[in-house]
Amino acid sequence: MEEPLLFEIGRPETSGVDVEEPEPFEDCLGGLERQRPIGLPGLSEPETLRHYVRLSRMNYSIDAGMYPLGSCTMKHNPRLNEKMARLAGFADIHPLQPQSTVQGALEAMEQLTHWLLTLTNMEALALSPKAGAHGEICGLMAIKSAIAARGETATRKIVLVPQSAHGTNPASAALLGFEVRSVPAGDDGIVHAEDVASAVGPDVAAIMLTNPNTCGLFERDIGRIAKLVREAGGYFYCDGANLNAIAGLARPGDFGVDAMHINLHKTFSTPHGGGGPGAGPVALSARLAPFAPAPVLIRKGEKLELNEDVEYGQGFGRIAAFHGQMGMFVRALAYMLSHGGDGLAQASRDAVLSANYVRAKLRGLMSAPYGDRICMHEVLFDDAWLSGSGVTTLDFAKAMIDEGYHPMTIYFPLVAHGAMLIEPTESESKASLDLFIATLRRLGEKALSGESELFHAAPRYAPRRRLDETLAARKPVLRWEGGAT
Amino acid sequence: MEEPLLFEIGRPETSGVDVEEPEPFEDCLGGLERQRPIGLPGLSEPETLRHYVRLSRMNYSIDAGMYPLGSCTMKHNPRLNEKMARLAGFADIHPLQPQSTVQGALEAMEQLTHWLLTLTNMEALALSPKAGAHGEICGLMAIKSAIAARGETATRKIVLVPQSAHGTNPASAALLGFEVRSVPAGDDGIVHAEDVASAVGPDVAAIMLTNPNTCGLFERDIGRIAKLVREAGGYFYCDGANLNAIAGLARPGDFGVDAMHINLHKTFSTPHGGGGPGAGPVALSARLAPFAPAPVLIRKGEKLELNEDVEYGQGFGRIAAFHGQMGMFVRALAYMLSHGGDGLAQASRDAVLSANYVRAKLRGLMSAPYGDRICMHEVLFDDAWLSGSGVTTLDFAKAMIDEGYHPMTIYFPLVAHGAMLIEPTESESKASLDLFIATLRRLGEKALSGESELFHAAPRYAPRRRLDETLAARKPVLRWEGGAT
Amino acid sequence: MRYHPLTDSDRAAMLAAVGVADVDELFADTSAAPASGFALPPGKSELEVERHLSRLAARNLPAGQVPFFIGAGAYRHHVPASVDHLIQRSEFLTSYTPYQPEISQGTLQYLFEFQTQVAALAAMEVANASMYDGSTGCAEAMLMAHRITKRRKALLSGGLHPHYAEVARTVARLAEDEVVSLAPDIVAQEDIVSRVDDSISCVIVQTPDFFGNLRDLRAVAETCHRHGALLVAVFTEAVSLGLVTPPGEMGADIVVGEGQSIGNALSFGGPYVGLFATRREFVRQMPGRLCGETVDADGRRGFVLTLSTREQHIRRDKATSNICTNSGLCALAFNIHMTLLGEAGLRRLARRNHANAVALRNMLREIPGVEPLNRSFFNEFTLRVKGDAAELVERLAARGVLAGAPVSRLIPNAGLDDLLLVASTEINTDEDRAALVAELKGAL
Amino acid sequence: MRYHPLTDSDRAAMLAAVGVADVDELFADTSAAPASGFALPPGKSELEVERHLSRLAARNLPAGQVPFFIGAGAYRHHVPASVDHLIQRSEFLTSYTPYQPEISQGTLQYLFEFQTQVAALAAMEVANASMYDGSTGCAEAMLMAHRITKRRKALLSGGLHPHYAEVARTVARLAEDEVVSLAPDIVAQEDIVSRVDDSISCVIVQTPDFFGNLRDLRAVAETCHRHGALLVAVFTEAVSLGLVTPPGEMGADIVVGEGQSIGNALSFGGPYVGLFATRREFVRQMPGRLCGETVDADGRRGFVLTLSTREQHIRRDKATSNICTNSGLCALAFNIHMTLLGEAGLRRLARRNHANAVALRNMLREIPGVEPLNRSFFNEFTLRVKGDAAELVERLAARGVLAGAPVSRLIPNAGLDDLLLVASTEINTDEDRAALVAELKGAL
Repeated sequence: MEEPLLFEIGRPETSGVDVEEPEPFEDCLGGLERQRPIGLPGLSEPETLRHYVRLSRMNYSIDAGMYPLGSCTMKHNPRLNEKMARLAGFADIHPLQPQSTVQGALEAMEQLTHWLLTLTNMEALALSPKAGAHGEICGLMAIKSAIAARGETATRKIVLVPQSAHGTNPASAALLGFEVRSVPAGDDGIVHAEDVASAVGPDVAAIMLTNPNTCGLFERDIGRIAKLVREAGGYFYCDGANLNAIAGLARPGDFGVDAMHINLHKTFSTPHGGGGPGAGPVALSARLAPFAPAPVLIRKGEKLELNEDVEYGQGFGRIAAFHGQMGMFVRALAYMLSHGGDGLAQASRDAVLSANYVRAKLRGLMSAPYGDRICMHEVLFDDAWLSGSGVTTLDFAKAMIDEGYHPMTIYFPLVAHGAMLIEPTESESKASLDLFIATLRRLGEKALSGESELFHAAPRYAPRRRLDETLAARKPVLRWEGGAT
Repeated sequence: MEEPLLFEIGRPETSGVDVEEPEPFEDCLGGLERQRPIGLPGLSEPETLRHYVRLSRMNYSIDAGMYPLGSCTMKHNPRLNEKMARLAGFADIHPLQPQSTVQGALEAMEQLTHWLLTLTNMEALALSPKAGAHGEICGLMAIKSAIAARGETATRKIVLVPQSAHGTNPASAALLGFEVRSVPAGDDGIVHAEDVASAVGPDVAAIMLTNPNTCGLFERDIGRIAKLVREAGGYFYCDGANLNAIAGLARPGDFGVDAMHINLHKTFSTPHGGGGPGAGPVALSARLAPFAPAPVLIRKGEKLELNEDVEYGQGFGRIAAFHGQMGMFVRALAYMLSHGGDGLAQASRDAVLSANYVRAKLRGLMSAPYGDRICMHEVLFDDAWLSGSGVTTLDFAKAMIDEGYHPMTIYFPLVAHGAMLIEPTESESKASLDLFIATLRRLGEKALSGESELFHAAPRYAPRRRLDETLAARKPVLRWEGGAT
Repeated sequence: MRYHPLTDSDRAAMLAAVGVADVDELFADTSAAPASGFALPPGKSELEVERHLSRLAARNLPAGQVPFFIGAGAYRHHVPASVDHLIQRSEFLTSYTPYQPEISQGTLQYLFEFQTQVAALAAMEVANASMYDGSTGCAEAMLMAHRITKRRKALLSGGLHPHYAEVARTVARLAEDEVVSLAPDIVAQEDIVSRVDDSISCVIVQTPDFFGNLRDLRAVAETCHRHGALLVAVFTEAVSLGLVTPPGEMGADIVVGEGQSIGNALSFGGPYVGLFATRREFVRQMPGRLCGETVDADGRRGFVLTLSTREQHIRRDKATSNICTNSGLCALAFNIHMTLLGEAGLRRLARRNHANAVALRNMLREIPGVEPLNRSFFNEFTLRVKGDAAELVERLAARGVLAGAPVSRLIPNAGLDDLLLVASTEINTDEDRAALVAELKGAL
Repeated sequence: MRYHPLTDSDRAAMLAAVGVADVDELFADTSAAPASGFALPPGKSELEVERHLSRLAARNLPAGQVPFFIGAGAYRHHVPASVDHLIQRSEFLTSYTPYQPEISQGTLQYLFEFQTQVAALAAMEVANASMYDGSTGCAEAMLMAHRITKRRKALLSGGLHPHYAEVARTVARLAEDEVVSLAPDIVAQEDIVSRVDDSISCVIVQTPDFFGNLRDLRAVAETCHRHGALLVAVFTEAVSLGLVTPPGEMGADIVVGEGQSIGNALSFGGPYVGLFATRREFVRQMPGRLCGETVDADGRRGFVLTLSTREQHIRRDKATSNICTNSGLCALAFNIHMTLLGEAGLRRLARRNHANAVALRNMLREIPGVEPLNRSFFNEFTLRVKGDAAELVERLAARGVLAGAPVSRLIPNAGLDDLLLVASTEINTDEDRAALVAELKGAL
């Protein structure tokens, strides 16, 4: 499968858009007219369609196959959501229209807020974060603002982060000038209250925990940990990446969470889109609610008002232009309305059941770092079972491609050696799970029976064979340079 | 690439649609309630998406590659047309709503009519035919009605059809009880007035000609032929399948045509959709206009009226429920508005230029039944050049699949031995044409250099290898029978 | 022009390769009138076309904007968003008829699934890959019966959709065949049985019929078979088959119907999709495309168009019909929507339709001046109203309710001006019903 | 539930395989509150969800329904239908971040094309694979300048979009960096040059600026470079780059902007797509994803995400930023629309925008009580109006015209209540302009 770059097939004079050339007129450019060629070849419409349709066919997608990516949660993306987000009343309104002309949009935001706060049992929702990592920053900013309000900016500098955390957690903390202090997990894969107790103190601003954690285990001590941190004057940031395991069944607010971002795509099915756009609204506890960023949605009787003033109350300011990812809000709301409370609970149950089913069926073949214990929505294996086979986790992953699967998440979390993290989600049928399990068993047996060559050569049936990532990084070619290659 | 039948993966209790079960109520079925299982397994929505996305990936399409199907005209299908046809004001109106509530729809029909009559220089348009072949029937019905009105039903029984005609022509004539009399073509591939002169007579109801004809040649004698037939009291039916070669440049009405169906997908880009739906409105001359079928669109000042009475005027009745393929009309109208008169002419010119370019570039390799002469929108080759190579037209076509192309039309028209009919359309770029030409030359040289095995084994890189059509016809399996294969 | 990839320099290079100086030389044979002879406007940008057509669309009243109760052969159901998404996949939308099966298995497999679904719905042995619509399918069924029985006289029930009857009559008249049409049969009381004799090729009966009545076809089937005639059973509302006894269980020989109501929009009457099923013994007399199972050179299951020796491109004037188009994309929409529904969903949907219609009938019969006539129905029934039904419908439209189809629009000049057909599907809410009742009271 | 494939019998079989009697046993660790604790409504059918959300949507006034002149950082352009069609292809819509490049070449190649297009537009050497939006990209550019210069004080022009300035200030305050903001600069008269010294990490200037003025950045670039500071150039209207001198030709070190106006809908403010370009020498300090060219094991060209050692999943707390999402699908929409436009189309589109804005300005300046302030502009300019601009806009909205953005909505309490930003793109017709003029006259 080959498709040239558009720069190799386009012509500067070709356009797939008809725009009428204006009549001559006196310009108002103040002498700042662009003079040199831009370097943007165009394609006619039929060529454009073909170019992108052909490119698309080089992609794997949920719609075409299972995507067992642990912690990334690739679930079904209903097309109803796409249709709703495209209603002119949502897609064709400007963020700065008079608020009297967008009351329905504000009401949709209010309803989304109601659902998310009910599911989390928390106090306030910051709508503007553009993605999960942006939500983390937002939550930590609220925490930092609360600490500043208490006059403890200079003394509370530490953020506790477990070793199994996603890299965004320490990165976000560092960005705000916090120091990261690592907290170990026990042999059972979870953080123990005792270890937190010995790490916590008056210098601790917050703890960042993911729950269920990235090993697919529920942090059983979460209530005690929250208490420890709060009693020490710190805040509890919960990474909501794995909310999809417990949505409708357990409420983070009940565990003492102060701030949690919610990746709408993981729990509420907004499409991943090859890497975005995301949306990461942040739920805040009563302790942090006053520090929510601008804008703030306020109901005044029949009327909804978006207060955009960065000086409003104790709000910590603005973290993005306008009011958040409206298009994603509509999709997530459509998903929640479709499920209802019970449906969301059922989705969580099915996700967890499916992960445990995969775990039970792969038992005896693959090795697990924390033994054979009940998992939540994802199941973690390591590469101990492959030792001596000459097959690495990467090799195994690439061989899955030749079987028609996207690999599971590999080498994450870092706490498991050669990690393989499988999340089937609630969107797979039992037949699909059984085929996946059978395929993994068959591949696994091949790996153990010495057929390592097959794995080293994989993938062979993909649009590309293994790509040289070292070359790409050593001599970065980041744009088309006119025929160079 | 494998995808099970839905019957192999579905379950009778599964549904991808949520419908609320009604409260108990007293039914009005008069005892005619369905008792036995229907046999319709269902899939959840995620399974459904995956099933059909995977099926789709086994299909070739214009969007993914060139489709050089002579006489089938696979051209670019603009997405604007799809969007317009889906406007609620067109897609969500009922054919029997009060006419006062659908004036915009009637106006769209009126505009379509105006464009088609201007392009053909004819008198009236019958909108209801559902496809080209249906339009043929409609046109012949108008002719038969006109003959009946003259009291010549019993004596005018013959329809003249050239040997190169598409099979629908004789089939349509036969359906209405006409006898088909074949007219030969000359060595130059076209029908000569002299041959028509010797076939025409008082027993002839009509001649059916395709122009440009299915050999890709313009019937030069068309004016004289029309005159001969008309003077003998017959009618001239012109198959509009190839209108796309001359739209905007020449008007069939000027050649003396009495009736012509217009395949909207061939000239006006409505999508082929894997075999329909089509639309085949019929343009009628002043001689036939009074016999147009119901319904008839009538403007009364500001108001448009659809007269649905089958007894209206001399109209010959009704040929389909309701008023025609509205969804296709909107698409075709969007295409015409986008092009304008000049744009349509340019499309015709580009289509003809592209076909002649392919012809010129394949000259010397492939043989042409009527010599190397200028063609219209498609170019006809035969298999004389392959004789002795052990490669048939079918083999050659299948080998094109392995090169990433849909084959050209093969074994049609029947007048050329092992015919290969190539129609590039105006939608291909020069680079695309050049690649196609180079591929055909390379394949052709392989065929001539004795690599016949490659051709016999083709296709090898398609979702299936050659399929056993004889088996399918000998023991027809036309539905899933529960695990039988 | 945004759709044309060739640039002027491309064109010049190509003309040179062809060996002509000007593109007009290629058109020498046509003696073409100059393009300036066409009084047509210049091309428009996409934005302008959108504006133009949106203005036209805005002059229509979409069904979804008002309480809506029109049926009479086309039904408004809710179609899941995924159906329209999937049929717009490039690989479905822009592919050709699957004559090259190796690269058309997507289309062929869905046609095979469609055939199986249609046959199951109708409770028949085989179905084809779809017809243009129900009305043309009905006429083709008549012609097929002529071929099988070698007789040329069809008997049409007075409960057949008037358009279907008109199409059959038109085709028969011009093909010089004969048709006997029974009078409009409002409450399914006609005596068909006594009209059947050995000259009849087929009887064509609809259930639910045009007036909404459900019909037990067993007696007429038995009579037909005794006289060597075929029973052609017609339906215009495919959803009904989720709840009512299918024609195949009542002895029908050919079952033909409109498939629009599953997967397809109203679209002012088209494109729709005709469903066509019959007994296996008649398959070689069946019109339209057929998809069949076979194996490829490696022995893998695959699908092909088959029995094409019936078709015009092989048989020419000896073909079973002149049809060379099916309603592929509409058939796909039907196939996908039916797959989403599944047996359980279809049955629930059908019950919901019937429940809504019964609830509506019960409300309407309380209104003075309105008399429901049906003893049985699925989701549509006939009312006798005070005054002219067509005028009533116009008045109600002005009040923002699309109340139904006046029978006189389809059967004019027959003294049926006081009859109104009212349909109710799952789309109707309590508010819709209340609005119809209120406005009807006000308008009568 | 229509999205759940598991049936109850599937669930039972799976529980048995897992070895637990009830699914609740799997949740033992959570001590979960029972589901009944959630006061949330039951699920809705697709039809019901459509009705619910359509009702909300109907309470908004879509831009396309009225004469529309709002910009101020988000612009309404016509997006070809094929753009939205293509981004909805399953393979683009439902694919993951391309960490497995062998089966993600579609995404990777379009990102590479996108990077090339953005770099060309900005006239810079390299661009990344997109940011969340322009405003967050702007803050990231400031942080990047801090890393490069090892200074922590940014100087913001008074012509920078107020939201962008607020985001930068918020980030800086909480990261304990410093920001100096110049006063609102309505007609581009501020003296930036004299404010630059050796403590400044970067100067952030927008052109066309928030008030619509075009700015020549050469002097400020030269000054920045003399003091070891970087020039960050911002734009919020990408279409302008088809007509005006690009920042890269005026000495900018980082160019960041909003890409919404090419390919993307207004969507009430999001999702949008941030464009981010810089010099090659700074690439390892650049935030966000990067796609690079390489070869596969067979030597064929292919693309991968590269330089990820900058990123959080490798570097954790040493990462260049915490970003792990780009705006993939919006970047694709930008990429496709830009491909359709091509150089010729983009230039024509930009000229058309400028022509429409000039025509509008010329009409507006004839109205008493309205004073256009700009000496230069692209498709947006500032008016001084009689009275309060926000109230005027409300009055005009009530008259069916969305007339622009009042400056006070973005810069409150600054005595700028009489300023109105008016934008005009290719969507505006003569009728739109006439309506604005007429209603403005009436409302003043």
